[in-house]
Amino acid sequence: MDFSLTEEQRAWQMKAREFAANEITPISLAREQIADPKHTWDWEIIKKGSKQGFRTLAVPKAWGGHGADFVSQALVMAELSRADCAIGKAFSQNWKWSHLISMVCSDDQKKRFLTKFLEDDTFVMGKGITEPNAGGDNRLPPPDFPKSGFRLRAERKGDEWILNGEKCFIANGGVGKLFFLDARTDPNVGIKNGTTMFMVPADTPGFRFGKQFNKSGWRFYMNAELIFENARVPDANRVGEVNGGVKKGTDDTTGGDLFGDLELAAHALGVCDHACDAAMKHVKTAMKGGKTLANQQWVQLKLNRMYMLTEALRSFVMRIAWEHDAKVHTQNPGLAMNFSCDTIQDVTRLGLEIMGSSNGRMNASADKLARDAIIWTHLGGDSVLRMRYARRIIAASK
Amino acid sequence: MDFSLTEEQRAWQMKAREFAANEITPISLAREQIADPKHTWDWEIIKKGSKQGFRTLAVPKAWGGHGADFVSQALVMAELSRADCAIGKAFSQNWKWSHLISMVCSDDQKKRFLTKFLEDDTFVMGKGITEPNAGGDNRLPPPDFPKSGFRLRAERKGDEWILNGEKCFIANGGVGKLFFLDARTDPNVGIKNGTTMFMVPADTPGFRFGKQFNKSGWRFYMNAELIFENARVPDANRVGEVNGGVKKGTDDTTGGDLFGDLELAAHALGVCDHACDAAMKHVKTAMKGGKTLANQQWVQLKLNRMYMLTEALRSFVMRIAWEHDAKVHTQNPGLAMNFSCDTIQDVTRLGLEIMGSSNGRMNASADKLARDAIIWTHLGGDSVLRMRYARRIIAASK
Amino acid sequence: MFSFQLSAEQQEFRDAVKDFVTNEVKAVANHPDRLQAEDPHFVPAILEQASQMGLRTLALSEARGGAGADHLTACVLAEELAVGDIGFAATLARTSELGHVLFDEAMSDAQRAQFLKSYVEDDNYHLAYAGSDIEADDSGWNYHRSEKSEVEIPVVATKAGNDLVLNGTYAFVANAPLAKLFAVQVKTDPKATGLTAAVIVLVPAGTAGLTIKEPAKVETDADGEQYYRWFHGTGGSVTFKDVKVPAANVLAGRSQLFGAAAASGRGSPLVQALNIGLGRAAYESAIDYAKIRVQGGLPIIQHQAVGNILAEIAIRLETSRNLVWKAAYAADHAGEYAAISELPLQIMAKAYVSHAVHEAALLAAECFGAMGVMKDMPQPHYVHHALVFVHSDTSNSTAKLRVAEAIADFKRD
Amino acid sequence: MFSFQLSAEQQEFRDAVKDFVTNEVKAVANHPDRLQAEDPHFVPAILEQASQMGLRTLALSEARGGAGADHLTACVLAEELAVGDIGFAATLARTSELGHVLFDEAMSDAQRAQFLKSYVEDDNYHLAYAGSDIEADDSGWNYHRSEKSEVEIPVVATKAGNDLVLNGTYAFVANAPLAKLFAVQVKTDPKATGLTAAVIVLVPAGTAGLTIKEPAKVETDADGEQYYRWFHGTGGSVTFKDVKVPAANVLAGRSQLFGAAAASGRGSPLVQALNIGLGRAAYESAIDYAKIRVQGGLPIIQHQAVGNILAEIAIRLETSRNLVWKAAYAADHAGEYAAISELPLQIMAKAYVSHAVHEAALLAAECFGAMGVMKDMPQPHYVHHALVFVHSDTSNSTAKLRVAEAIADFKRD
Repeated sequence: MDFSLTEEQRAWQMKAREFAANEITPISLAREQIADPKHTWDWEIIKKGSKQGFRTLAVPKAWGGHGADFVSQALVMAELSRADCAIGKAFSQNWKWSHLISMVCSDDQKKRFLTKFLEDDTFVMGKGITEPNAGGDNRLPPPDFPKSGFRLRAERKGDEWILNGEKCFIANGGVGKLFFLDARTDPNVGIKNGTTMFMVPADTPGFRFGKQFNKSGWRFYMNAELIFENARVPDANRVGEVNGGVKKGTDDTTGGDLFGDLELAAHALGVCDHACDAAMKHVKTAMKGGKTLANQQWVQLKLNRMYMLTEALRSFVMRIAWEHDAKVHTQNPGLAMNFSCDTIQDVTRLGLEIMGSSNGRMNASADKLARDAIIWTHLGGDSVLRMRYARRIIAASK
Repeated sequence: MDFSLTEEQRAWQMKAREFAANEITPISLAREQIADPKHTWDWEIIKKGSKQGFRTLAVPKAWGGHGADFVSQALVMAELSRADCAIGKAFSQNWKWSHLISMVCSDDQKKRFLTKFLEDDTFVMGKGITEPNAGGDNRLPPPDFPKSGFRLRAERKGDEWILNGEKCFIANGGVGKLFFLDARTDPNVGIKNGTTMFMVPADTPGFRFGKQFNKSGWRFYMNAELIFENARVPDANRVGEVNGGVKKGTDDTTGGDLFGDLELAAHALGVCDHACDAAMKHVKTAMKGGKTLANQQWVQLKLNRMYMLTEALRSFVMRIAWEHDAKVHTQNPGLAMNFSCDTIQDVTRLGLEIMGSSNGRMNASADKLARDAIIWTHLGGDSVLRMRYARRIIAASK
Repeated sequence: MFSFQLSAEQQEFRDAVKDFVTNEVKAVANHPDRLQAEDPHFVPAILEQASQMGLRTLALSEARGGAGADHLTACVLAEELAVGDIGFAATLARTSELGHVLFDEAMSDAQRAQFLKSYVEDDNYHLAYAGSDIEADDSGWNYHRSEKSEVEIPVVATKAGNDLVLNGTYAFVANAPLAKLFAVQVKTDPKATGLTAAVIVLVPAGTAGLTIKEPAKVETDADGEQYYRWFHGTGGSVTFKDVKVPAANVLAGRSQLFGAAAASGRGSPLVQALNIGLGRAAYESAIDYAKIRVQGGLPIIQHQAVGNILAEIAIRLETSRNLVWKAAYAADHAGEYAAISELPLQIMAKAYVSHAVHEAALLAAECFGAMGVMKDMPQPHYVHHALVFVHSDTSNSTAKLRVAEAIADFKRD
Repeated sequence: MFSFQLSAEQQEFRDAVKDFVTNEVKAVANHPDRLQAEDPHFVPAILEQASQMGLRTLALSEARGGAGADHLTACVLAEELAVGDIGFAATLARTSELGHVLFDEAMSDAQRAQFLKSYVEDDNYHLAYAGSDIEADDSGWNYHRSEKSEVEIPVVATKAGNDLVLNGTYAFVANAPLAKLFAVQVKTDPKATGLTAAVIVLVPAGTAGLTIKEPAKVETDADGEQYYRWFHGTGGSVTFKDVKVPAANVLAGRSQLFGAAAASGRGSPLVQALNIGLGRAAYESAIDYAKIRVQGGLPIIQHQAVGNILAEIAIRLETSRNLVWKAAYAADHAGEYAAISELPLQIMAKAYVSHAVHEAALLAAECFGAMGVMKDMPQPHYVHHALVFVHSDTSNSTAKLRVAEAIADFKRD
């Protein structure tokens, strides 16, 4: 049992903390206040962060990346998100697909895509799974209705695959240069057995971005529809086997799903830290009833709860980061993600409560954190995800 | 960052797990069903556990004990409490005072008391602080009322101290052979500056046990009044300086208070594990609406929450155990204790919900766990304790 | 015309009960010996006094010698009684409720002629129902599916001339040790399932072959698991060994006693009214203690942390009572139910109140520190009894699913 | 006599408003452009229609040309209006509430003669109050201590012959951009503190020197922190630069407009009635969506997980409404308050309802998955507006402490 950090882990943490304070914090509120969802994104901060290594953090050293371990990744996510979780997420979203490329792609694919990815500070990636009529069914495929789930169709034609259909709510949609797409290559069976994954560059003929979604939180972070109208994807961009796209069982070896758990939990930790920082600053200066808020018992009780939950989450996050590095496979990452959802809601709400009631105004940062937090309720803690982990735990119990 | 256990830690864990399953579980419900609170205690299990080392776990190797580190201690507490937390607490209560002796007592005192403690399988210890009119005031001394707090009086007479007064709700009261007592040696100042600590063997003239409390939970674990009527304690049993008994500030170096935080959190973890085990067993066999409970969505959601909170608590407990071993001083142990209080309430309540409604009957174990859990609300999570840690965090923040 | 004011008569009756509880019941209920022993029984003297105040026959129509209280009045008074002692109040409520259903609704004139006089005149005459209140006790569990689970009736009645001969056992029947008359749900065909062949028959206490046994502290099941019996007031197993009763004791046209209203979730929320009384007992004791307990140089009620707890409890009790009163009022005006609510208020009250009062009892206990878990004090008993309410009737979770079915307009076939 | 039934007249009015909301308001409120822009304003046409239904002058006495609605009726209708749109409903509620207080209670005959006709006849005549409703806005914060914080009045009025000359700024006044008449709390002595030297003066919109400014999206304070302005409906800063009004426009004998009832926590819970309407909008949209959204081969309303959410919301709204109606009824019958409740129901409603509706809005949004955070849908707006209610008036935490003071019988000097 050892909670201390290695020098390398500590170095990444410090580097991220500095970047967050000096570069992200100053622009965070300004970006979120832009009304048009197409214009909240800022390529300058992406480029700056990319030069510091935050875009390519997870690419293995063998392929020219930083090869940071999961503990370092968790630390960096928490630090970036302590300044702005939507900006932090714009960086870490790329790590997920770096993991995927390095774990399951062919050397040819690695060469073609990782090289470009490493060279270009504006190369960001995303993955499309959700569709207008398929969200929960992708996460917890219903055994009684085997054909439900996403419908994006890929049909082979010579050396190419022809894609038709639509994905929605796709991260980095609108700015990404490469997308991973889950498509049905056998529409007669369920998604578990009839899916193939493809790498689709943004300039693929027949592929375009649709609506840019206007989110209430995470406003920096792009989210759009992806539309495929006879989009032509070379077979060389197929990932893994035909109809082998969605891994069976609980051991997701793509790095995608598992990391997604850690990712949401670590970003939530950063948000909670941010909320604690802001609340602490406020209670030490704001006066009510002739004393600082820090001297009000009810404020102390709420502050205790904010710090208590945040430290519980930090403990859980660091443990699952270690589990990833140690290749320990449990349901803990999923549970930690669910926990991060509950925690981020509570902590940001308590932040609002402590900072509220100043003459009908709300601290802009506390307001933003609460809106950012709500994203977790469907990404990290909806009932489908909770039932999924419960079922796995039930199945694994003797 | 490393969550793996050393061989020694793992060995203690396994030994405790075996003892819990083979010795504690079979007697747990039987002991708790004894109506008379004087008779729930069982010397046999204490002796058996003592021979395994569970009573003397924390005595340093230099003094002939096992010298187990805090991580091992946390593991053993969780394992014992997974079978019965009141029995587990009866063992770990002694570790607290072993820490105290080994850290602050003189060599003469160590020789006299540790030797007896190691030799005698029925030698258990406790500490008296609380009095009928002094609970919260001891924990969070009010600055405006400096003289509040416990009133037990010790006056020097030659080589002896004469103690008069009463302590109540004292753990191991009625069975303990040695008690540590906080007494006022200067009644004209507050408890921070006017307190001296004494070691008082049970056979001290003028010292007797009063009422044995009849608790709704933790029924195995003894709790009584301690009454002092001109009790004579030799000055050689004084611990530390006169009027130096309650340490100033947050760095409690006695091992008492700090360990108490870890202790409650680790025992709560065992209770939560117990509740999860019982609920899992139940949902896999009990049928409702034509299917097992495990197939009911609402049951899955509750089960997810039980496991999620339990794993969050485990992460937090193991982290603070490591912090103790690494001598890192933060408010995390206090926060973990508060968190364990909330968690144990939620998890045991969810256990009741899952196991409830079987024709007006309640699984005896689920019922016991919920009653045991309520103890935490004043020991680990009352508002005084929560405000104490909040104030320390506020004071420490820049 | 909307009004939140009880009638003068209701207020007077409530005040009288409040005085009785304060002056008579509490001293007996909170006697140290009783608290230590956790004896669920109540001394007969207090039950007799309550009977003399009209509380045992509260719901029986005035024409038949009762007080003719409607559901709302019964709920208002049940809360007051439960402030004194939950078991005592539950016993009275059970007898009163059964008194109305049996004597005003279910019995024939001949049956009434046989039993009514004793019921009205004997202050120690209590009633018990051995049977299942609701057929579809698994509704909720069968959320949005039409499968119904069927009641299993454990007592078989066979004909022998003009008599019925009863054999079998009900594992637990509320009020059984005190009851002088039992209404027993039996099946006349041993092979019948559900309510087919179910009838209800009146069996006076003392009938040969009828045995009442108070529950063991611990029951061990076939799976080796131990169980505690959870109930309020008094109760026990009722065993029929060749019990002979006249066939004339069958309640005509009844296969169950409370079925319809309870199944629809639109019946009286009497049980939750009792529960609010329990919550009030916890609340009032916490206020009293917080005013006298001094820490930090001030009575703890002056600490924000304690004030906040008391406000949290007050809000829970207030919202609970409003819901129960509304449900009771709606049950009293079943014909206009739709104008009052679209949802099953009784079942909503179960889901909300039992949760709220359990939280209230825990919060109240917290004000007492370590004292809150010691059996010297009623606090741990309040917490236990509140938990029993969470798990009586139907579980809170399945109650919510029954509400959800109503929201979705789902009708079980 | 206790009754949970609204009068036929109340029910009819409610049904008419419900139809109006369904047929007219919702299409405008949930228009995609409006949702994306998060524009808090509402198109005048709908306000005019509402006025023609009598909703703008709802609380004004019948004798003076209004509908003479009592607090309960106002709450019932405010809920229905808020189902359509919260800002729209808040605007109407504010004007109606002020209409009653100003024209029925505060004005002299001469003042009424000057302003009443326009108020009653002009469908676009709205009212605003620039002032502090409650003097002791820090009660709760000063739990169990007698120190009062004093209102700071930012506008000074100096005498000039028969006129008053007003100077100063109110940073935010609800309804200001729409108001044709302002009631303004001013102090006649620049050095006065609290309510000493406070008077209320009527200022018609358009008076020279009066400037209304809509709030900036972001305000930056001296400490460099940024703030968002949180409100429902419309509002803005009101600046007086040498504004001259006749001294005859002073409301005789008034230093504040709502003081007493609000300070005691026993006034009308109108704000929370609006909030329940917001919760209903979220709830009804979630039910509609859950019936059509298919996952796992079934409409999601048939999943226990979703059914449970809907039941949780239904219970919160039910308990909230009961509390608000009771508080409104008690405010309507202030003379008999003690028989209805010992506690400040308005402040309890604030503490309970704002929390319950916020939870309800979050739960409802959860049913929509990712759609629940997209501004294509009203869900994120519901969540935001619910949060505004949590933090409007007084904070929930201090509200609870005010309840606790009532529980402890603490009286502030």
